[in-house]
Amino acid sequence: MFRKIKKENIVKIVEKLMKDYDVVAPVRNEKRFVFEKIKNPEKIVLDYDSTILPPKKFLLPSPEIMIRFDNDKITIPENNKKTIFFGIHPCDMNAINLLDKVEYDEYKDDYYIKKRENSVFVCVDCTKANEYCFCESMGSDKPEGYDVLLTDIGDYYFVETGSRKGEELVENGFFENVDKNEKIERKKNCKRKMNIENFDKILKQKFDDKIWEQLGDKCLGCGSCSFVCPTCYCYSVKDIVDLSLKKGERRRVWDSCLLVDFAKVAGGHNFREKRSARVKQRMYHKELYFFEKYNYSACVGCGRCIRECPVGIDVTDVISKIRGD
Amino acid sequence: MNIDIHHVTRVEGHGNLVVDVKNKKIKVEFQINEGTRLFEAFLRNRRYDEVTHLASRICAICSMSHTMSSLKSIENAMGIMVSEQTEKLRELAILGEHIQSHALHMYCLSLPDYFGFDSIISMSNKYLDEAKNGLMIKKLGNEIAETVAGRAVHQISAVVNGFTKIPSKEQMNKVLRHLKELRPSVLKTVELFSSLDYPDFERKTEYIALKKDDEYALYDGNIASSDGWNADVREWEGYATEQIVEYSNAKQGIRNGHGYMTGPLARINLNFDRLSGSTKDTMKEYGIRFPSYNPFHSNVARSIEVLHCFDTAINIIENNSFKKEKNECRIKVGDGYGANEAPRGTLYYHYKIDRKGIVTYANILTPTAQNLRNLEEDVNLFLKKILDSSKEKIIHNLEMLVRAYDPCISCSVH
Amino acid sequence: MKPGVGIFGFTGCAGCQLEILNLEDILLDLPSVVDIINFRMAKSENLDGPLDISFVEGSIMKYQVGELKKIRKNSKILVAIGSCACYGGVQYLQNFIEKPWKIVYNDKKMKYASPDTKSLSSYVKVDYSLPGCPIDKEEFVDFLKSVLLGRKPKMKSYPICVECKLRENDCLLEKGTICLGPVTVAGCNSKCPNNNYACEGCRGPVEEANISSQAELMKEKGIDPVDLIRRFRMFTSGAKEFQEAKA
Amino acid sequence: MENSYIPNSAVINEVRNLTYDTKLFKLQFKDKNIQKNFDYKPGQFVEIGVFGYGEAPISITSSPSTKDYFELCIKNMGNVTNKLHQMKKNDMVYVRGPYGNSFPFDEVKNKDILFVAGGIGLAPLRSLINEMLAHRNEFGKIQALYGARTPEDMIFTDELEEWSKRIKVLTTVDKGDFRWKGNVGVVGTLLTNIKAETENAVAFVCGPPIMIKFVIQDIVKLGFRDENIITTLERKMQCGIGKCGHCNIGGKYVCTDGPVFTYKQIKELPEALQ
Ligand SMILES: Cc1cc2nc3c(=O)[nH]c(=O)nc-3n(C[C@H](O)[C@H](O)[C@H](O)COP(=O)(O)OP(=O)(O)OC[C@H]3O[C@@H](n4cnc5c(N)ncnc54)[C@H](O)[C@@H]3O)c2cc1C
Ligand code: SF4
Ligand code: SF4
Ligand code: SF4
Repeated sequence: MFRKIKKENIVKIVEKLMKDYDVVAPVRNEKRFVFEKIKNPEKIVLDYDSTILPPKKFLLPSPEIMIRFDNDKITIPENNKKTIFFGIHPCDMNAINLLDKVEYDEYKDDYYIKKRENSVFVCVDCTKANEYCFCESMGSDKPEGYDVLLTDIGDYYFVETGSRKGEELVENGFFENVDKNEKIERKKNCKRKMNIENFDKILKQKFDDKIWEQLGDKCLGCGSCSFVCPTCYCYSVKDIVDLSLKKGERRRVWDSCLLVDFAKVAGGHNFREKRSARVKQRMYHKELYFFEKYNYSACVGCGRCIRECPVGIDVTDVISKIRGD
Repeated sequence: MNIDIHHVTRVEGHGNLVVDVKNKKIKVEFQINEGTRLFEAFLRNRRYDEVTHLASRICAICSMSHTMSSLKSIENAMGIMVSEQTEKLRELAILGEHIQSHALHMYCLSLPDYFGFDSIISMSNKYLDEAKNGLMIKKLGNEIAETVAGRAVHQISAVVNGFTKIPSKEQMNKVLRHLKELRPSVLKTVELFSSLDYPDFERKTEYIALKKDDEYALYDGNIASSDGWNADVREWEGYATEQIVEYSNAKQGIRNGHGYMTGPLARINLNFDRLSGSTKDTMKEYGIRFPSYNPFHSNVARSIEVLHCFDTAINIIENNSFKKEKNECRIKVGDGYGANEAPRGTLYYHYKIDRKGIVTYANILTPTAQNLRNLEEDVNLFLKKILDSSKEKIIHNLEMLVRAYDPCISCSVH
Repeated sequence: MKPGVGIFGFTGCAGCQLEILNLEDILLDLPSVVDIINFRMAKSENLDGPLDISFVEGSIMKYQVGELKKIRKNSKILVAIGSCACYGGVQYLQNFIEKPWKIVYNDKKMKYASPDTKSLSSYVKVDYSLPGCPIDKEEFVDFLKSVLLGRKPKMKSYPICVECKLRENDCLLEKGTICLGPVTVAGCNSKCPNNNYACEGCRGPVEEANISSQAELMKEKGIDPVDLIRRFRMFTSGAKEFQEAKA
Repeated sequence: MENSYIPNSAVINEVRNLTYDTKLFKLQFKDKNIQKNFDYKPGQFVEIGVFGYGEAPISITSSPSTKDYFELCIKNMGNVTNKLHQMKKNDMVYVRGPYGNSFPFDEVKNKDILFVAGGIGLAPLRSLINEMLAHRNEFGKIQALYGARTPEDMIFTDELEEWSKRIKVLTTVDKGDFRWKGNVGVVGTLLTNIKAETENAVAFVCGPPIMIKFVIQDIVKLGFRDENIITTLERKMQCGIGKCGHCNIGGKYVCTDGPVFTYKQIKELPEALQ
């Protein structure tokens, strides 16, 4: 279904949606952007470059309560609130599609799936690629799996629906009909590129390359790269009790393979003792292991890890170096 | 008779009260054996924008005051005039500190004496409401400090020429709501502390506090004395000196060879007519009159100050809105002086800053150090009065007198 | 049997003890799970021991060593609380100043004088350390619960940035300030960066702190090496890693 | 939809000390139906938890033919395991599973079987050994080698005794004491004491990472083919169901794709034998 909506009507439509949904959308935060549960729709900024944390902060929140326990009684926190993700970029939408692969695998992640299925995704095509993103190289500039897609066409957003949910959403007065054949051009605007041709084979050969030692010397072990990555999903579980020691909750929090303890087991053995092995693990998991398991690279080229790494470790640069480009 | 109260409890820090009575001659030493920290030495060679966070570590309970006096002294040296908003926020922060510190003292350190318990925890078995009230007031004091300056103990966001972060409207409104909700508990506090049975003891001394024409001076003012003089903060070192005594790691403040008192009692004695109108009304209602020359009445003064702080804080929040401001500043050579009223009395800073912004000299007069000599003089006289009691009772009474000063020993040994 | 707890203070600002008293919401419930046997700052009836857990604040002057050893002897578990106890604290800075005793006390010989201050572990075995200037009270409570449960308390092994990133603060390194978040152990919920103020490393170095990489980065950003070294010398200048930091 | 993270309560029926730091727990789900339908295969594990402490992956050591209970052999290593060690008969724990793949069973019928176990690694193999012994005539020659650090560290000594009546069992310790009269040396040294047919044979190797690494090398030298060397990998796990990411090696998750792997598979996995 195709429609269009006047830009000034965005605030009104969000106001309306807020009656039935939690609306999550990008807003300005100091100099950057973040996704936030909207209280004031005026604050929404749709022509943003990228948010600090990706939408996973709502779908896989940290911390997330998994179980509440009180002596022998267990309860599972219920949250059936419907959420609209309003204004997420194609890369982030594609990242959610990738998270689906993990969370809907052999075992289902009930918490994720409940939220996922209670969500509506209104994508907005990206107009402001920053200097870090390379989604075109990863093929994730083309949005998939959205319910509604907005594309900036001047005073209007061009509206495409991708699902039944999306169609229901645009069936109201704010959306205007469009010429059936009106076509829109998507601007290609990524400045950064990454050559992924044969990268699986190349990565396999470069497992013992000296570049990993160099990166290991540089990496601060801060995990920022994985926390901001829209497809990094690793977590740790923690039991928290109150002073009675009998009552409490089991929570999960984001973890990162860059952190010292990630692969350390009881007794002290660390399966990834060296920082170089940890830097390598993240890149390999993104670019190769995920591919081996699910046939997709786990990187959507959003560029957040590059932007956020304090010491400038840059996956596109690493790949081009090991390619010998 | 020999009395050695080793490590006085329910005060902050380490001090022994040693008293020697021979032929009616009494020798009193408040031996402060807190480890020496030498702040005035290591603050040297630090940059102007580092010293404040270091200086706040002189004392946790009144870290906010150290923050403010330090900042004011730097700004004074570098010729920086802060914005009105910054002044308001700082004042609010100081109010928060007074609320917190006074509540801590009154309920956790002092009240157990009057109710016959060893701590607020044991006291709460019988006086749960009072204990809870006290803790809630204290918590709100901390909340104000945290909201305005980032953390209750050792502030974060208060920096030279402003704040790195301004509290949001929602945060401020929350504080306001809590202030209003808790005000009745403060009235109860005034009622409680004005009705306690304080030891009957008076000694008139010199009272010193900041003074301002139009308001009850806490954040700012001139230095003024009950002896009638009034001086700019810059001149303070000419009025009072610090003496090194061999038995105490804290220096003692001296004026004309005698001790003087600073702190809540001194402030109220000097400035009670500048308390907020509603506070004065409450005093009238409960028949509370100042000046008083009984050091134990410091507790009454504290309770009144808490009420005054509540009303002033409400007033500040209701009448101001706060926005982001620039807080850059230019380095300038200079001598700077800063003072404010910490919960225990006037706190004074003096820095010299060189052209690179490096501190080359630091002198800090803390309230407790200033009070120590006066405290010894009080102990001396008080002891004469109670000399006939049992030793146990004497010890207990002397401890109560020490506590009435709410000494902050780490401040005194900085 | 409830475990017996002692809370002691040596040389410091009493901020860590105060943070315990700042647990207003649960302070009065604590006696239901522990016996507070010694807490001189808050209590007038105090026993030396025996103690299951002692929390010790402050750095140690020579004349305090005996007292500290006594506490150690009386305690099953001894926990250093705060950066003074863990690293010597801010007063450790006197070691970097020439003749500090002359500056402050005009070289006068005094009864309790001892111009020398060290961490607890310089004198006794420390079982656990809760760093921070001051400690984080939530972390303290977590620690206490762990001990009560018989769970081995786990110190965090990741840096402040982890907590900071989750709060989506604008990274202060980008603004060209010296933020020690990447090399400082987490546990305060990135309080300073949350306030738009760069981490001063008050909690001390994190496991595997990559100090040379951060120093390299600061150099690239045009930070004066002297400023960087000073930053490493704030509240945990007694920590080996920070002391050895070269610009 | 079932929430995969919600455990079922199980009661401790019996706790037996196997060594100073290892105990055998006999467990039974509180809900009889769950217990009845609790089907597992040797090699699989469960996540056992105690609220307030967390969960730990533990191999099921009983053999599937035991229907009304299951057994876990647990070494005291950290928080959860320590808490479990303090628990007694009738205490309640929380269990989810079974998880993971399993040892090949039907596939290795009629073959000679060599077991090599080190330390706690005997626990998962015990399930398989007992299952094979229950179907003894369907397998060829079975031999079991077991090594522990010291005599005090040996688990299931009574069963080793029992087994030795039916199959060849050799034991060794890294470090003996004055009472120990048996072999001394790492378990790999026992391989020189046995005669093993390697053509139609399968070796099962289970133990600490370092032991696995060396024993596999020895077994390869004996002539076993890579696909006939079967082992288990150990990695940190928080979920057991392929979500938390901790046990990732290459394109695999130890929890769902393993923990059982052939050496052939392992060779394809980077840093598997770390
Ligand atoms: C597939 C598999 C089967 C196992 N079977 C057994 C067995 O039969 N008997 C036995 O005694 N031990 C077994 N282990 C090891 C056992 O899981 C750990 O000793 C245990 O998790 C330690 O938990 P803890 O809470 O006591 O230790 P802590 O150090 O407190 O660990 C905290 C958490 O980290 C994770 N963790 C720590 N160490 C390990 C580890 N080695 N493996 C996986 N996760 C870990 C767990 O989630 C654990 O709860 C097995 C491990 C795996 C992966
Ligand atoms: S690996 Fe980096 S660029 Fe790729 S999706 Fe993750 S954060 Fe974005
Ligand atoms: S963001 Fe950079 S420094 Fe931090 S863990 Fe990732 S690679 Fe290392
Ligand atoms: S601001 Fe500091 S603590 Fe936060 S991410 Fe940046 S370096 Fe780390």
